[in-house]
Amino acid sequence: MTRIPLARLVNTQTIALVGVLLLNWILFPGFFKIEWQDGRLFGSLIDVLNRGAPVAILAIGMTAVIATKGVDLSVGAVMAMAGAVAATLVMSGQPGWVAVLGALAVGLACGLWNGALVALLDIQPIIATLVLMVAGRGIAQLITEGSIVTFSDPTLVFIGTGSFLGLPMPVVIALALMILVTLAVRKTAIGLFIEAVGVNRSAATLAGIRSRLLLVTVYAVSGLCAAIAGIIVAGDIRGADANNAGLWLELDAILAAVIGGTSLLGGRFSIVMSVVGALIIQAMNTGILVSGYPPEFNLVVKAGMITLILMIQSPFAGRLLTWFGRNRRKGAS
Amino acid sequence: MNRSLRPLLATVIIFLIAYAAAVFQFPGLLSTRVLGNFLTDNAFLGIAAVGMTFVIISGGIDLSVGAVIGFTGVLVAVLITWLGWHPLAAFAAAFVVAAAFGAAMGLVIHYLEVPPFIVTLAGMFLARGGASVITQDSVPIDHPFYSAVSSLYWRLPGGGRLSFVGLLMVAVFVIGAIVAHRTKFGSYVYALGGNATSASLMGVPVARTTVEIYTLSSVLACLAGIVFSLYTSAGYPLAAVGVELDAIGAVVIGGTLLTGGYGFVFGTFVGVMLLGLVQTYIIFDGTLSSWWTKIVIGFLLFLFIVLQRLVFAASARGDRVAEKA
Amino acid sequence: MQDNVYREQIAADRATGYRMEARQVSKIFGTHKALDSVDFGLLPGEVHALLGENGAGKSTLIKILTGAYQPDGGTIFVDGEEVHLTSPLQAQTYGIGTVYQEVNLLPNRSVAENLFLGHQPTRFGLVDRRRMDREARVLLKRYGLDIDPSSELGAHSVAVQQIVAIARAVQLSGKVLILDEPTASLDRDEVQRLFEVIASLKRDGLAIVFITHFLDQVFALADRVTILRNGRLVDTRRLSELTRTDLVRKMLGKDIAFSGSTSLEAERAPTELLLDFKGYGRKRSVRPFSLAIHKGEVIGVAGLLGSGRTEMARMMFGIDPADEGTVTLSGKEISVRSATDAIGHGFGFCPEDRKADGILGDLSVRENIVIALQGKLGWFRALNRDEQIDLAGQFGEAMDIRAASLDMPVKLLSGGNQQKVILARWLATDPAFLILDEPTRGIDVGAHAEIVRTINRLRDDGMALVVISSEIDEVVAYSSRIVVMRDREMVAELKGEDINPAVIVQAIATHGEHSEIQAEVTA
Amino acid sequence: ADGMTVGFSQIGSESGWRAAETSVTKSQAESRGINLKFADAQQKQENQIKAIRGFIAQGVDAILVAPVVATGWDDVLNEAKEANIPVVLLDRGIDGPEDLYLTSVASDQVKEGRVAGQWLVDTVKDKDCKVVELQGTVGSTPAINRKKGFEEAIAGSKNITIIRSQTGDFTRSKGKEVMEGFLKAENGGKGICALYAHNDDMAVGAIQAIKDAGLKPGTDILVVSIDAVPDIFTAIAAGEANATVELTPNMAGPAFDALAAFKKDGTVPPKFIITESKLYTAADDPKGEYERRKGLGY
Ligand SMILES: Nc1ncnc2c1ncn2[C@@H]1O[C@H](COP(=O)(O)OP(=O)(O)OP(=O)(O)O)[C@@H](O)[C@H]1O
Ligand SMILES: Nc1ncnc2c1ncn2[C@@H]1O[C@H](COP(=O)(O)OP(=O)(O)OP(=O)(O)O)[C@@H](O)[C@H]1O
Ligand SMILES: [Mg+2]
Ligand SMILES: [Mg+2]
Repeated sequence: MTRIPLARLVNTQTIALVGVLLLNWILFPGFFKIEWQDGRLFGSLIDVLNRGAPVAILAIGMTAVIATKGVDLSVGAVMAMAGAVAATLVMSGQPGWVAVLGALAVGLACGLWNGALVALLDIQPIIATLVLMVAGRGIAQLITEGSIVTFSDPTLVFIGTGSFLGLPMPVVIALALMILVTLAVRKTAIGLFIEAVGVNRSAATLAGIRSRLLLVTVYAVSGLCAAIAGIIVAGDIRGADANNAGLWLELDAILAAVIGGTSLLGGRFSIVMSVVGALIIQAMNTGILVSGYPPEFNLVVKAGMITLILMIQSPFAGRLLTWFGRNRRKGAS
Repeated sequence: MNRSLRPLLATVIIFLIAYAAAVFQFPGLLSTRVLGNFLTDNAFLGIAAVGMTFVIISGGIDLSVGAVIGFTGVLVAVLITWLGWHPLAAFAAAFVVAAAFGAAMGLVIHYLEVPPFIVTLAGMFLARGGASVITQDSVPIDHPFYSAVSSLYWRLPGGGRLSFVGLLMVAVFVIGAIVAHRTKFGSYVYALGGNATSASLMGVPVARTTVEIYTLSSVLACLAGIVFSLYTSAGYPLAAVGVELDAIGAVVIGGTLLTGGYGFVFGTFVGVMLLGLVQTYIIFDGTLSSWWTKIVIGFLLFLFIVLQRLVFAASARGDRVAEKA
Repeated sequence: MQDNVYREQIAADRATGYRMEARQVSKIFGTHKALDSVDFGLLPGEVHALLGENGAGKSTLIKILTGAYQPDGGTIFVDGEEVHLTSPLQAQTYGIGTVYQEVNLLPNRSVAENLFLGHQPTRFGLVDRRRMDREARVLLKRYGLDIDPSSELGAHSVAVQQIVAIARAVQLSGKVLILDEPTASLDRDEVQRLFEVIASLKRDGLAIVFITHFLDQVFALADRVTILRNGRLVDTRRLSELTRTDLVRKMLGKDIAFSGSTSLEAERAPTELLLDFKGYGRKRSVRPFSLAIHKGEVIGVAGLLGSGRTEMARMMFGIDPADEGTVTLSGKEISVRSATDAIGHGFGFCPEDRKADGILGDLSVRENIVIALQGKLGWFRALNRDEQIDLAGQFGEAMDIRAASLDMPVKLLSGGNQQKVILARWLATDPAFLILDEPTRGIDVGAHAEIVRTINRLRDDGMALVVISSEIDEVVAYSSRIVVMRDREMVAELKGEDINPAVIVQAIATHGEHSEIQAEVTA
Repeated sequence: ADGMTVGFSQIGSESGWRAAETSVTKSQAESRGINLKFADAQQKQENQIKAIRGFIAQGVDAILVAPVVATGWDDVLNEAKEANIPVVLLDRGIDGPEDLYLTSVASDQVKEGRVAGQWLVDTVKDKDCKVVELQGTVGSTPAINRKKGFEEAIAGSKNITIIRSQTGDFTRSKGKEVMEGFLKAENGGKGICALYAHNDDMAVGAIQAIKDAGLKPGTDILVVSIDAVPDIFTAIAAGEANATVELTPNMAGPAFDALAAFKKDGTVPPKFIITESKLYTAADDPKGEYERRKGLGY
């Protein structure tokens, strides 16, 4: 890890993040103010991290899935299911840790289901996961019967709103997960295998990679990540809102991965950059919030920002840049 | 028989079996009323799905269609109700806007090499946001032309109605099928989906075709938006949310491969009818709660794709045997 | 200097009027100069062979001549007029037809559509399918191909697809026809037929560019040759002025010894039994066969295209596992039900379709080399970066892979170098048994000799190999035994005296009624 | 009404209140021996139209619709009329000729906003008060109307101003997130005197945000919202919320009554049956209200 040069941290993603943060600062001068309050850090920047955590966690799993040339549309629904299961478990008198384990088990099961459809039945990922995207929310509503199951279990509430070393728990969890998964894929051969399967599944299989097992694992991890995000979101509002928890967040997670530079065609991926992508999206949302513009402009602003970021990242812009560079050098010589 | 026709045949057979089973349970499903409603109620979805079929055959995806439908409705309504335009003029304006919008997405996809999923997602935000910037309210359209067109239908024996918009959808499907299977543009679309590199080396004008595909999809979404506004006599920024997923579902159930290169416009028609059948069945049943509705739809989707998978696998195996014989 | 000699030659040819000419074209990929100020002229009515090692820049030159790439310098003339080609489509309008390396067609569309895409006959603005099919049938007849033009191209063998690609290019070429390794996957008869077509086009005054690594074909067909090396022009001259050795020396920049039959049968005496396939077969695929393979033995597999050689190899490697019979490894019965199983038992497999099953295009050369070993080691015993660099360096060198850097994506290497990368990948796993499916397809003379040498060396080191090849001379050169496949059945096993081209051809050709290719080609 | 078959086209299940409305409707139907055909539209008007057409095709005795949007019902309701099937609108009204439906059972959403606004006007008297507003989903009818009503009520009081207004999508988590943003943007919330949320769920989320910021909801920042779901009564009982305006989930009861009367002897009900928009504060036995509601399927 020591070998990562600082230069690698300067790229379009981090520049975009800094740009969006600066923009927020211009719109709202108090943006960078951070205070210590009630034993925790407090400020807009912390909010960006805290609110960005669920999408960042989804993006961690999603990135691995996308790197295998797949996509997981079901994560939003899995979040809802996990939250619903955790809430009903604590309401039925189970201790918090049982609820957490139960929710994680649900996420894992959903991931295995998706993985089985994709890897064993060879169904295209977008459609395979669409099934659970539709049915999953129904199952979540079935569990809660459409209402918000409110709870006050300290474990769940701590996961959603507690703090550790002054940082909100969701941020701590996202950070830990990011480091864990990054180590898991980069310190083992799994990362290489994921990229190989994403680039050319047939060739990877012939080279001895158990691509089916790998795919199932990757979807399972995505399901687990979704479950964690679901627990956080439920803990945050002390209630499982099966109707709205995670609604459309799969799109944000995919967007985060793509902004983070992972190609939807599979192959190279970076978990850290996807997390940065999630933060860019959240910084945008928070910026819109604090800017005070009427809400009907939200989507237009978001569309404009996304287009801008993707343009900067596109190979075309890269070519333009080298072309300018070359011309300038020519001019100078 | 041409082996590429098999998934299509499979879809048709699945539809017929499903329909027969549903009729067996609810004989009322066989009435001309229900059949007429199939066409009318799914007209806008069908029209949008034709555009989606082209996009998916070319190996892309268009997430913006639902938003374009909503935007078109709002634009048309505002032009007619607030500014007093004639509906036909409003339609023309909407088509121009939609075509420009689709072309812009196509240009970004081709020249900036950003994946269609993301470009059209941004397009979806833009169109949806644009509509709610224009108005947040639902704007009613009260114009003689509108009432004339939306009450244009032919009565079928048994109380059913064959509406203008229903027939319009059928016409779009027919024209779409001809364009896909019998024109150069159509062959370019399949070529792009088959292998974009090969296509470009074979002389397919990739840039132009990509732009045309997304323009076509947006224009058809716009037509769907007009139909939707005829259907509801109003424009509403939140109209047709998530229709893109229904359209994708219909296209895939209709036997078109999301990886591109294979597919049938007619298959999409069957896919739309199948989705319509599922919904109608659920309505006739009338006991499913909100959540069971979702679960059942998801389960049926699963059933269809697995069935299709099996048919595909069987037909692939059958081919190899046939060649050996 | 020799340099001046060919400059004069070029000047003389230029005076007679080029059909198409490239002057001082350069192409830079990143920092790598794939083409460096190359001149290339094409006379009407000539067959011009473009030669060079893998990675010399031949395909790149072709892509510039046909508008698929834009040059970084230099100009292109058609009939003496400067042109700016921005796309293959535009090149087509100048009457330039091209078959690119690696069939670039649409497997998802019909044969007829592949022939006519962009130029379909129309009626009332709509594509006239019937006429298109009719014309396609007539066109394909010329190449002795009688297939249903409305059938999907992907359903046909690579050879048929290659012929369709050629037919398409010929039909589009009013002035210039460019063929980049068109014969790599054709059998003898088909090559013969192609040559006849080329000869007749030549008589019509077409300028034809022909790229191949088969020197025999060059001498059979070409009028002039242009030789590239490392992106630079080495020479352009009439073929009659060159001997075979001259040609090879100019291509490689050094002499090579052809490795003919190096070792004698006596030296190939079987040693220890390694693998014993008994009644091994798969329903709807390969009929059961029995084959014993010893250490230090190369089994050559001969057969027509589509005879089931690849299927046999895939079955042995467990990709399409056998459903009858047994296999024992050093006396112990093993089960090979997946590639992972096979690799676990020390098998290796270089697939025939390099692009689809071989390379991991976007990954680096280094990762492509270590992937199989890493696959064998499993998820958790990861090779760290240094180990990867060591391995890649070691095996890259052993295979003489020419890459600007081991960190560049393997898809940017030339075809021959990609093939070497895959070989290196398997050698890195230190296999006991290696299956090579068409290992020399599309490989230059130098590398070809190297691969043959490598095969011999591996055999001498005690490895057991099964090598599938359509080049009979090559099979003879290294095989200890040869099995002949026909119609998905092992029909002969040749050894000793029988290992000579005449006997093999005889064994292959003995009437195989159901052979797909034969059925297609005749009539 | 015995043995009557009634089709009910519900919008979907986007909130706890909606779930309660569905379950109350079902239990009301059951208690009257009505055979209820339920169709969930997943928030889509086109699905509602399909459902109504489906009901017509089945020949039901009456149709209940909770319209997702006010416009676009003329054609399909005309079809119902031609088929002689009475239609009752639930919960929201429509733009269109009044003869298309038998009656409409709904609350007055503008009035709900007005009641909430009036409560604030009465509470703060002539003290300066800066209000932040959590809007419902952009473009939805209740969001538009509740905003309008509230603005009407405070229009006369120059001392009350809305300083920030953003959408919280009617959800608890967005309500919390947006409130966090408001608090940061308004100097840690010190400048904010009251919060007006278009529904209780957003208010419940916002209350947590206020607590996290170290302020006391209900005291430092007044909280007023609409719907009267059980959880807001818990908050009111704890002094963390101040007032809520009831939107009853029992729209079906009056509707079934009207239908029964109409079927029996053709009694034509009034065109608009407006449910009460009752204000609840800490004075109205919040604990008891909570108990009364918690079994209703919220
Ligand atoms: N798109 C590309 N980007 C970077 N490098 C490239 C690209 N295409 C080709 N090259 C490099 O340019 C050189 C010339 O490649 P080219 O394909 O022209 O070789 P070739 O002579 O056709 O070889 P072969 O006989 O193996 O087909 C090679 O070193 C190759 O790695
Ligand atoms: N994916 C496939 N679908 C249908 N038929 C196939 C497929 N792959 C191979 N075949 C057919 O199986 C037969 C055997 O093919 P195989 O590739 O094993 O032959 P081969 O001797 O290796 O020939 P080649 O040199 O062309 O690879 C051929 O007739 C071929 O057309
Ligand atoms: Mg080449
Ligand atoms: Mg083969």
